[in-house]
Amino acid sequence: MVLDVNWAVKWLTLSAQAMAEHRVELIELDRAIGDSDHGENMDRGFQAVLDKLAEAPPQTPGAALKLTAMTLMSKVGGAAGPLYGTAFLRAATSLGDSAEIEPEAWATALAAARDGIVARGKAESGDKTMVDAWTPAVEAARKAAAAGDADVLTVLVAAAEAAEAGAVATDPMVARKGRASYLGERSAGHRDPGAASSALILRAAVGAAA
Amino acid sequence: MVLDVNWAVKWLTLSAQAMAEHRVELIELDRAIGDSDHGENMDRGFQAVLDKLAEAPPQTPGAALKLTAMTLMSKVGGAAGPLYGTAFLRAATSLGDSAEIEPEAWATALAAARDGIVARGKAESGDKTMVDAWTPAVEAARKAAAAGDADVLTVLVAAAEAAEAGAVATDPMVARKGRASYLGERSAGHRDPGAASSALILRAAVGAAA
Amino acid sequence: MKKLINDPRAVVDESVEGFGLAHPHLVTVSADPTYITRKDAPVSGKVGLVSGGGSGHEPLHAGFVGQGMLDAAVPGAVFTSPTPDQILPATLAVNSGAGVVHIVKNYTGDVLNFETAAELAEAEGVSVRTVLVNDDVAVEDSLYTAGRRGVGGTVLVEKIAGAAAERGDDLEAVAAVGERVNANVRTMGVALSACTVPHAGSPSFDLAEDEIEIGIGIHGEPGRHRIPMENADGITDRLLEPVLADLGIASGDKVLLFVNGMGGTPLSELYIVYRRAVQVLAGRGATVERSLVGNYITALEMQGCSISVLRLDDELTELWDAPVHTAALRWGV
Amino acid sequence: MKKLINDPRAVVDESVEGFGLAHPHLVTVSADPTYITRKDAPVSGKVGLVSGGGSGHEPLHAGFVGQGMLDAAVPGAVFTSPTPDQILPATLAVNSGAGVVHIVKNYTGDVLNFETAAELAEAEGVSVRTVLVNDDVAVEDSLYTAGRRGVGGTVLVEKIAGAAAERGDDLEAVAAVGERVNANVRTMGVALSACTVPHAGSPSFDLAEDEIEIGIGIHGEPGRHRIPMENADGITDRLLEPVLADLGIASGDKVLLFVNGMGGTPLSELYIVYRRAVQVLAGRGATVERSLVGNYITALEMQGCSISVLRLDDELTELWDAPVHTAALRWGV
Ligand SMILES: Nc1ncnc2c1ncn2[C@@H]1O[C@H](COP(=O)(O)OP(=O)(O)O)[C@@H](O)[C@H]1O
Ligand SMILES: Nc1ncnc2c1ncn2[C@@H]1O[C@H](COP(=O)(O)OP(=O)(O)O)[C@@H](O)[C@H]1O
Ligand SMILES: [Mg+2]
Ligand SMILES: [Mg+2]
Ligand SMILES: [Mg+2]
Ligand SMILES: [Mg+2]
Repeated sequence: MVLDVNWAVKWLTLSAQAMAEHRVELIELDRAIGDSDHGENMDRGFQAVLDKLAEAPPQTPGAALKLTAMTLMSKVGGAAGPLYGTAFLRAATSLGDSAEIEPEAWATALAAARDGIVARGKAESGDKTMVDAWTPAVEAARKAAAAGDADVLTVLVAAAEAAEAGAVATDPMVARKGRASYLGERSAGHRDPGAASSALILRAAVGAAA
Repeated sequence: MVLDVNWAVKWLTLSAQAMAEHRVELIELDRAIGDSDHGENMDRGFQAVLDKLAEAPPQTPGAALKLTAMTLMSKVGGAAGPLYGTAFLRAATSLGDSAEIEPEAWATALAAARDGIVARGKAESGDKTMVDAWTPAVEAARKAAAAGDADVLTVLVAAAEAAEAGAVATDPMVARKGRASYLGERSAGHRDPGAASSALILRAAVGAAA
Repeated sequence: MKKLINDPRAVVDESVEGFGLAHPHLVTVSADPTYITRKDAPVSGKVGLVSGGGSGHEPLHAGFVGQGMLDAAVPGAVFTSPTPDQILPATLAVNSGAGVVHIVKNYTGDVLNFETAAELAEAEGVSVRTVLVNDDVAVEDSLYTAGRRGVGGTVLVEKIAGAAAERGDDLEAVAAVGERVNANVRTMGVALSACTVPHAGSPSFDLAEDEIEIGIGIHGEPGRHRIPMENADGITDRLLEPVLADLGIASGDKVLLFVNGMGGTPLSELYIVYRRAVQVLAGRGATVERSLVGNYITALEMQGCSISVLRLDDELTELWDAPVHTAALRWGV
Repeated sequence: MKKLINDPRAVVDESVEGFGLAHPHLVTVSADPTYITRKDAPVSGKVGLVSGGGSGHEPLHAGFVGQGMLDAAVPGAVFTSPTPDQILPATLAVNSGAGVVHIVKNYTGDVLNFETAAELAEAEGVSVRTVLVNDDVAVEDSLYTAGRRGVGGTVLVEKIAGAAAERGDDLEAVAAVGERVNANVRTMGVALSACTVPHAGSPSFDLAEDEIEIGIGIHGEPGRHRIPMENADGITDRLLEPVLADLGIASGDKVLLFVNGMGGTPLSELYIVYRRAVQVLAGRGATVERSLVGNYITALEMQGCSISVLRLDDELTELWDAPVHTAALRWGV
């Protein structure tokens, strides 16, 4: 398995599928501690990504992610739009125009994405945001990639699993960034919607390679 | 038993009690085919009547009814205010300043009240309004009063019973006057609130004499 | 029932008091009996305009007191027409000698109470003319009922007759303009939910999650019939059709289109209805020359709307455009 | 969910289209990307004012486009901030060369999207200043959160900064006035019921028949805490206290009092709240010099209200009084 443009397109396609399938679930998570739009926004954004991919098929993984970044920025809105937009843009920049992504490069791209989110949103770990899914994912990916014989699927799986665990770990947190922070203590006991959608996207990356 | 001013004051006091007790019921009847205010309006109006009676105790039954008429006109509002106001005013005029009301005079006063309602509201029998309580009451009172040895309680009871039957008889009617008429056929199957309050008032007249 | 009120029986008094406090340069509030007059009433030489009715329809009528519209508003209890002992002093207070026009929505209670007040005013030497508003096409067979109700058209009658009075028309002329507006306006409403009268405490009717009431008035009464929920375009078509038919709107007609919220419907939805209504009118060859969109004659927090169409001519248009300065409607000043 | 809509995903587009049809002399509506500009934009020599945010708060912001207030409004999806590809063209469209002020409610999404748009506009040679509105005292510990939200005060910032721009203030001056309004206004809100986002289909939170949410924002999010239902005076006191404390309102202060409906509360109830708020302010020796009562920044059909107090000085009062001609706020013209 190599992470080439076909993989990238499949990843984005599966991400779009995941957003459509989990649309209501993400809306419900956001309903509890936000404003009920996260699932709707992500679904709208990723459907637009599919349209763009069909219109102008990209030639490299980096180009696919850049196109995704621009589309999410212009179609998602809210907090998630610019944050995911920046994440995909930084990842795209990190990948450059290479045709295939090596395990190390993938871990580096994830880190760039996470750094982009932090740069824009200023959230720290434990603030109950998507950062709490991305940071463990970055760490897990780095660790997996650093293992001598790492194959790329192992790295993808490690990131996805860590993101999922990170999302679950937001449940008891009291939000300090984003809309949930207005709730203070009442935000505890609910999963952060952005962390949940992040985990879905990183899981889709595994599906595309399987 | 004579129908003097004490009776009249007691009648009005019991009427006020009946309006307070049946306030919610009358609101509910009006909620079904009107605008949910009949019980509230009648209760407010008759409480004001009690205040007025206490302020300036009347000397004759006619004076008591006139004071009631003026108070209802200025406190009830809606359709019921002017209609009841006119009814009490016409009854008062019919009674003049006599100190006691004979059976015939009572029947005549009821007829005057009913005619006043019809003059103002232009409703006919069967239009599903308070007229459907008053007209049978007038007829029953006349008939009872015409019987040679009629005592006044019999006349009061006859009127009250006929009004009650008349109110019940509005249930299947399709309204052609008042707010319920806007509902057309949908007004059938509900009792007219004004007929119901009329029956309560005429029943209170019995209670005051008992 | 959850409402921002203190005592259900104090709702009108406290609300009117707050209204007076919020608009001290515009109105004077008289308490006991309750009525609201234009600050500068009586305006010398001008015909006075008085309207009123049950409360719960805010901003109607108090919100329309001021230059170019009403001289006085007389609020009754919630959904209960006011009494002559309120209407009479309001009438006297705004009479400058040029007489007073009563604008009365056609409900038995309003008609009877205003009738008595007019009689009493006449007895005190004030000439009163009454304009009866009955624009609601939802009432069928109106010959055999209390007649058509006064609903959305009331706002338009008050604005346009108000402008006629402000420009100096005499008593008969002001009444005639009011009647002309009434003759040229029709309205039909829909409820998506009921409303709760404060003293009643429970909703005015029960409606399933997938039902709506077509042909409602402004008192939380049920409408003519209940139908399954439809989309905004479908509902708009359903409301507009009888309005246009009854008015006989034809190609080339110029109209004012008034989409009124019943109180609990977001403004954004009213504009969706407005959009469709413009399309339908355009399809008939009629031109929408003026518009009004918002909550102007409401039924407490009811969800739903009404659509009014007023056939315009040059004079009505000019009077509509004339300056108005009230709490709820203001332009040109 | 019952709403006067066609397709939940078409709500904003159709509503904005209807808005444009209803106010053709006032605004131009651009579709795809969606934004609304003042008919005569760009106004030569004038600083442009752009605001925007998620939809569902109508009349905010489109209802405030026009002379003396906003030059452009940029509506996002319901409760979702708009994107840079809407904000940028709106910014360019109203730039006459004097620069553009972005009025941004302090929500992460709004801040980020306007930030990007401002950067892109600067890259195209347009000077942009941003006024961040964060008047919501319900957000405690705001240093450790996304900060205070922009709520009711937004309307006042838009009006007053709009008047400053209209009288010819330069870019820095207009931004400074906007910031001064923001520094002097505080708001707190209550919800009696939740609202239903069209695409979500169920209420934004569940509230028992005897509970209310104190300290809500304008996005149907739950508030800081839930308390048993109280009467209007009690709720007013509860909202006003932190507002006055945070502003440090003292005897002799002159204020503008703004009682805003969240969309589903009858106007009559807002006046009951207003009445109490005036009493409380009077008790502190403050004078209410100006008032605004109505549904101006809403959360769809939510029941409830917010109370804003703005400390006035002569200049702010003068700018508040300056003519304004928009769909939702109009005077002096
Ligand atoms: N400052 C921030 N840093 C990182 N992520 C954030 C930040 N603020 C919000 N988010 C993420 O965005 C998600 C909400 O996205 P969405 O609901 O689409 O936007 P909005 O909050 O504007 O409605 C949150 O669940 C959280 O994960
Ligand atoms: N034209 C009429 N003639 C006789 N009675 C009428 C007429 N119109 C209404 N009513 C009576 O008035 C009652 C309603 O009174 P109420 O609810 O107090 O006034 P409103 O209808 O103005 O809310 C009806 O139930 C009916 O009995
Ligand atoms: Mg959200
Ligand atoms: Mg009634
Ligand atoms: Mg009534
Ligand atoms: Mg949002």
